[in-house]
Amino acid sequence: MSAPYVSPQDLGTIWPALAIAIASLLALLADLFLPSGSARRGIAVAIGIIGLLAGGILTAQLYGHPFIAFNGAYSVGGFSVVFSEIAILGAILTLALGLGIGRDDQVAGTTALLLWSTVGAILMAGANNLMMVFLGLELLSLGLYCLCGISARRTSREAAMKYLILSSMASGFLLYGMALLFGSNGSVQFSDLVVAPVNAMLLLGAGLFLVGIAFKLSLVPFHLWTPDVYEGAPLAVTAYMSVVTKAGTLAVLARFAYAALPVQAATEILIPIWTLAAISMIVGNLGALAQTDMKRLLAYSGIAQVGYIVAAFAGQSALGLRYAIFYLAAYTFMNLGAFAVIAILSNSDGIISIGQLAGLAQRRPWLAGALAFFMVGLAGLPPTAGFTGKILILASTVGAGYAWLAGILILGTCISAYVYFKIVRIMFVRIDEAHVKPLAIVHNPLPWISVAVCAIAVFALGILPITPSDVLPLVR
Amino acid sequence: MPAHPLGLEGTFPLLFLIWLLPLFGAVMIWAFGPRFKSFAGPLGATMVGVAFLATLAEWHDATAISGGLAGAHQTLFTWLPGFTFGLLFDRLTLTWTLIITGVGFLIHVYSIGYLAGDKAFARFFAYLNFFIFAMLTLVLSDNFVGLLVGWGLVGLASYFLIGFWFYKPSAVAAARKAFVINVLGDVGILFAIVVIVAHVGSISYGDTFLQIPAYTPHDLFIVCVALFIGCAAKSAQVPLHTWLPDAMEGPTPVSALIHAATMVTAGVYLIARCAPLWTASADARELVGAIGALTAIAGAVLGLAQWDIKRILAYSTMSQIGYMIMGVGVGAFDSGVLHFLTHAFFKAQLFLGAGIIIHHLGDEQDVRLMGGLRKTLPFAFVAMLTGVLAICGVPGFSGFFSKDAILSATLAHGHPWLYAIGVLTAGITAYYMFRLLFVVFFGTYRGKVDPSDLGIRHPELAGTASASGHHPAADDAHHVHPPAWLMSGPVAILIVPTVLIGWLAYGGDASPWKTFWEPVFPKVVETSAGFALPELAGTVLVFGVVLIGFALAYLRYGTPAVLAQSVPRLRTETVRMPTVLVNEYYFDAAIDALFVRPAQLLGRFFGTIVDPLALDGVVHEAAHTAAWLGHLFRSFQTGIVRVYALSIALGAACFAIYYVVIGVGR
Amino acid sequence: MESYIALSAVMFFLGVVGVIARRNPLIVLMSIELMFNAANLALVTFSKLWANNTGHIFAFLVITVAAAEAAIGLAIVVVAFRKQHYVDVDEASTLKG
Amino acid sequence: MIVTALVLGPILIGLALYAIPKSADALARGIGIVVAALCAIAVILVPGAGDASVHWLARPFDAAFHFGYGPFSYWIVLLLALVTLSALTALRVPRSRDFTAQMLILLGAMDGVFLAKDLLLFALFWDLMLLPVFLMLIGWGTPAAGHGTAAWRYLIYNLAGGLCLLLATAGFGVVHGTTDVIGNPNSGVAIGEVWGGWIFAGFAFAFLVKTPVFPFHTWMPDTYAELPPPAVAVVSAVQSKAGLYGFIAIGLLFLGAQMHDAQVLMFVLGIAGLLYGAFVALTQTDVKKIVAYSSLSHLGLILIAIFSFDPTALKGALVYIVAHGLFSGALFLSLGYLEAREETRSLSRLGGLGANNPRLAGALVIAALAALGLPGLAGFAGELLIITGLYHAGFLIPSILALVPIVVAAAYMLRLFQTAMNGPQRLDLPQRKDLTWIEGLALVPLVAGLVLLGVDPGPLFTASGTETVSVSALR
Repeated sequence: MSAPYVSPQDLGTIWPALAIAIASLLALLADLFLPSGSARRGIAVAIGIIGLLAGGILTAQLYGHPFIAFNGAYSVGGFSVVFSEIAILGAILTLALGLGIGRDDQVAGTTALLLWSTVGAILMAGANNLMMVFLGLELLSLGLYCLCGISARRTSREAAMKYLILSSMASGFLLYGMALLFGSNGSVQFSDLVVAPVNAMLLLGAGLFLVGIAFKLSLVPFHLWTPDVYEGAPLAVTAYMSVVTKAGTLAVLARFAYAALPVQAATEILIPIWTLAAISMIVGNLGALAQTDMKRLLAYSGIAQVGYIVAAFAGQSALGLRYAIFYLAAYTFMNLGAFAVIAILSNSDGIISIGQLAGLAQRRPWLAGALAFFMVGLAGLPPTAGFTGKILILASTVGAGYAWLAGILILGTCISAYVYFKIVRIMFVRIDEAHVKPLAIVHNPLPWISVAVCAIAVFALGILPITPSDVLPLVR
Repeated sequence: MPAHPLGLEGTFPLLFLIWLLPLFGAVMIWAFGPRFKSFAGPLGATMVGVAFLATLAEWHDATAISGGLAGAHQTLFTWLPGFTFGLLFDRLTLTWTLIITGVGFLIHVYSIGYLAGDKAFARFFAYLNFFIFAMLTLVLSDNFVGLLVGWGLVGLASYFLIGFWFYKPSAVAAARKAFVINVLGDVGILFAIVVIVAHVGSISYGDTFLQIPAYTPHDLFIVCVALFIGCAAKSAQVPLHTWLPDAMEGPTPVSALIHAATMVTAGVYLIARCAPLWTASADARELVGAIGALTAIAGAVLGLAQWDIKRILAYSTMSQIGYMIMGVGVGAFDSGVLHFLTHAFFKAQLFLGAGIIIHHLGDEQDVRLMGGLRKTLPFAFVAMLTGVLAICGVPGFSGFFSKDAILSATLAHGHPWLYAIGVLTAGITAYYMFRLLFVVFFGTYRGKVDPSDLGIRHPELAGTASASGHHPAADDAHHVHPPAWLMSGPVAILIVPTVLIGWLAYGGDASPWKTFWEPVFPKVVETSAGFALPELAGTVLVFGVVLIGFALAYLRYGTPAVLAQSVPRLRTETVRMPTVLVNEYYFDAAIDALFVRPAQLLGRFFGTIVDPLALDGVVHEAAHTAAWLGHLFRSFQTGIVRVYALSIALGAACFAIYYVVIGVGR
Repeated sequence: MESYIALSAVMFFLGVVGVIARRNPLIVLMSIELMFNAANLALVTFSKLWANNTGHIFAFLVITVAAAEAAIGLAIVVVAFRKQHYVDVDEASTLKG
Repeated sequence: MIVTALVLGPILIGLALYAIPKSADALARGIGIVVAALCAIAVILVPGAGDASVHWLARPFDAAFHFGYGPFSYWIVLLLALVTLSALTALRVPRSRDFTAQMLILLGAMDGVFLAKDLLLFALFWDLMLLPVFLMLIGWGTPAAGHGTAAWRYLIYNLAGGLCLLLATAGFGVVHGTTDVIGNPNSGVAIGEVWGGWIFAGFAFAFLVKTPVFPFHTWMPDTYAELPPPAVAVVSAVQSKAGLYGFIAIGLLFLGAQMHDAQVLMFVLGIAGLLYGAFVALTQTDVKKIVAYSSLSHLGLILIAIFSFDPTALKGALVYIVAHGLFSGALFLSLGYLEAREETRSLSRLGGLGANNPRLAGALVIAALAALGLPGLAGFAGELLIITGLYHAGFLIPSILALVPIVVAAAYMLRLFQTAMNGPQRLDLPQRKDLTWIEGLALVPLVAGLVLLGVDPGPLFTASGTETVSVSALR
């Protein structure tokens, strides 16, 4: 039993989270004293981005200094750092591509919520016991409930409500699973769980816990909420959910799979997750075939992409984890890049159907090229990070002895090609100018910058796949 | 052991001259001909003429023999070990080269007159020179692959020249037919090469013939048959002969040079060249001799039934080549080659004579519409007459010696049946050649008679001028008047060898001809004892049969009474003509039904049913299934929260069950 | 002891059924609360079983979070159904496919 | 260095072309021609260019950006440069800037495929090849075909192949530890039985689809028909060789055992395609589809040549690979001239063009003759060596069956040529002027290559590692 008090070192570990939280408060405060108008939007977004950057820098300093704080509740080091960085990156890009969320007078609040959710994701990445996981998860979700409903559309409210009900229900499963896990060995620490005796209660608890995780990752069959919520929520929120939620939850899943399961039972406990991943690859891509709304289509494709990432965990190989992180980063850039293009092309709600993209290459060759590039990346073709990430995942999966998973991954990718190239095709097929639908083009530099950043990153990661070396989740 | 045809190694610049001059001419004419039309003809003729002189100059090297090596040999380059290429110039090559360049030269000169004013005058000479080059490649090569290259190129040249007037659909069809059948022959030779390389590891004649013991008799037979497929296609042997009559669509000089004198005798050259193989394989001799005889008589009989003057000559060519093949087939190589030599002259002369007539009549080729031309075209009459006498084998004329040599040889090699067929064929030949002569030159001119009175129902089938319809070339030809000697000169020159060349073979085994070939061709030792007929007896017998044929022809076409009422007689004959002969034994129909149509049906079946439905169909179905599944999953998205909740609960239930089960399992 | 676990299990099950079966969003939210409280009950029970107070602490945490969640939930429901006279979660089914 | 430039140069320049104004078509086309010419010159002048290698991956297996001339690839790369040069010179395509850019990217990608010494790099460029062709199909395909079907067929078929290749590569890397192996016989350790079968299956599927080999060919006729002539010339001439090259450079070296196991199957497929393609070509009416199906037939011959493991046949395969590249390129370009003049591809609407377009007829007939294996041209040399090798290796029946298509080819090629060029003139066709000298000049490299290699293919065997392959084939 370690010291009951909180040491300064402990505090040092949560500075990143604190920084971001403070930034959110500042955003709110600043908003009070500002006259209405676009200035409020600018200031709020600026504060948010600065705070996130600060958080990112602080997090980066923790890299390579593994430390477990708060009596084993919260750990920092390579693993959590990487996931936190991805979450922060996602948040920054989200703010940039959407220029904040909602009306000018809403932006400060939404920014604050966004930052708090990010804090939740960071806590999840570092969480080392069940309580912290629950705390982080709820912190992440609560913000998102509100953000989903921020827009004035009815669909937005509906999305918020669906998300609220279903997500809370999933949290209920998660929580009950946690309770059972606690009951099975009397501790909420992952480290104690590793050595716990395997009994029915533990297994059942793990199962319900995984149900909650699978819901957040929107793995089939817990995916049904995803398309509706993505379509209903404002564009930026959708983008955020598609990346940050997944990042945080994947961190928890990774920690759970690698560092929290009794060794003798780990494999059979995790088999259902690999199975769900396989099913998700197929169902997600098949579902995307039938979609016409961009956000909905990306929602389905996200279901499949998460399937790929989870597949990399198969066999809990160290390499697999690194490649999962790599692919997660690649996916972040490709997905947010695509969302950024949509954000430029559409209003803040980002309701845009594939048909509206027809002939885009004729009027906006660079935008069309960028979107096509991201689509190619999502389809896993060179020269993109998607290609490299896929070969790495395939290698680790095959190496871990899960060749069948690799095979299904290939099959899913084949199907997905149709989805993504449908968009490429509709943009590049020649149509006479008469039929070209006019699209509102956002001229603020920030979204354009984020598109460029994403494109460059996707290409660079594709050529030089740098995978963080020190990522193994700490057990004790 | 005769000298095998891998000549004395050395460098022979003249060979390159002989070989490449015509190619150079062809390229020059092709490049610049269209601009300066007039120089195309002379240039082409000059090239070939120079090549002829060069050939004479090389005579010595060709006939040189020392240490079992005959002729001159020069290595060029190597693809792979065993695939070495070179030029070989021995007595056999010499003979052919002389004919190719000599007769070729005369026909070039003749063509200048014949084609004068044609739109594509230059193109014609480019083709003609290219043909000479290809034919020389064929005979000069020292290996089978080089031979095959020449073999294919002459086929190409013949394709171009048959289809020279490519606006005539009939010419186009004939050209395609000729080419495809010849490709079939090429494939035969290709296969022979494959087998040879597998056994000998080399493509050169020398290695091949030296290692004949390396073959089992069976393989040797395979090789000979494969080679003979090539010969049959090129030399119009049954059943691959059908292209030759159609090939008469080409300009007459072409028929004279390619489809009478040189190219169609390439088969004879190949067998003579491969004498060691045939010497070693008795089965091959049986087969080839028999097919040669069959071709001889089949062609002769079809010659009876033709009305197109060029088709008559074409079938006589086929029949005469049958003689040659029979000769070389049974192993009398020198006799076969002799008949090639004599035939080259008299048949070229016959064609050129016919050419004069056709040219004069404005491309009329139907003998029924001729007649009485003896007065208007006396020179042509003389030319044709000598040619006919020669081909019929009237003693003293060249054909007599060569045909006699072949016939006695067949008997000597123990093939009485072939002998009988040969003699019979000689009679038929006499009959239809004199028929031609009488119908064309005697009686009165029938050009003004309405074709239907002559029973010509389908002019387009009878190869009459009306068939080729409006004929620009002919029109031009009538406007310009080339000097007469351009056409008559070559014919006049040809008369000399037509009459005399045969005397080379006078004097039995002591004749210059025999002594010339004695060291080259291996002696065939027959298992079955041959018969030896006293020379005089054989001569008398053959000549007797020829006389009978002549007499019949005279009675039917020659008597003044007949000539007086030629029109009705020709009409009845036309109408009464047996359909089997009119349709030329239905060979075309058979080939069409057996090969062409099935191939097209197969193609259509694959292309319209298998490809789109069976193969592509699978993929289509997969795609459709995927789309259908997509919509299926879509339909699960009812949008109702409680349904989603239900699915979550059910999924959780499955999870719980799984874990409880494995939990209990522990 | 077992009886408490059994009770919490029953509560949890009722909560799930409630979410699935009831159409009134308020009752749905209450069912979710029921699930949370089932978990709380289990936590407290196990805490007693293992004689440490981790479970209690966890339970307090859950209660706090649940409160926040309930607040947000009610707000959203109000916003979502302000327009209608009566409230029914099945109404909210425009997003589908 | 030069090899790297061959790969990256065209791609970068191609991308850079998008920076110049849309209207500068002539400039773009000029740049494209110059780049292709430079590639050809570089290949010819520096035949012995050394490898260039940069480390890429250490985990999960070693991989490197490693370019260099491997077995056979030197000649294929030269062929590629020449065909691209001819194609860009020969025909002008609407929106030249974009088209030239795509062509250059395609050029670089294919250079990458044939120059990659690393399996992973090979797979990368293999998949990269898809993009420009797909874009050309949807950008320049005839709208009548809905821009779609051809493009989709091409994409789905080839992507399926490409992904199988990817999976197999991953497996190979995991099992073998490194993918930096191509053209390096010392590293030619045979892959074990357990994995070998699956890995080979993955490779083989990709190669068979790309070549294509019966029955995976149904994407080809449409693709060839829809692509603009310059593109289809390059695709049919070179891209179709990628699969065969893969069998030679990868299969023979590392999966010898599996190759031998697959011999019977491959012979069946090859011979099936050999006959199937020939007979279908006999009855097609779309001139480009005739050539497409004839390619199916020719490529089947090369496939069985490779799988006969006979040195002579392999040499023949090399000759025929180059020859087919040359004559199919020339054929499609000639047909491109035809299409550009008469605005139709249907034989039933063509005829009698030879009278007014003798030079066009000449170009077409030379290409057709090479395609039907006229003795004296390169195609014949290849066929001769292949069939010799087959018979020598003891495959009597295949060597006889391989003779059939030669005759059929004569029939359908003459049908193509004569129907279009011979016969009475069709007055319903637009009477356009004959080939310009530049159009004729564009074909010179191809025709010259056909004649030279037909007279003496020896040079092909002296250079560029065919010996390695023959040796490993015998192993």
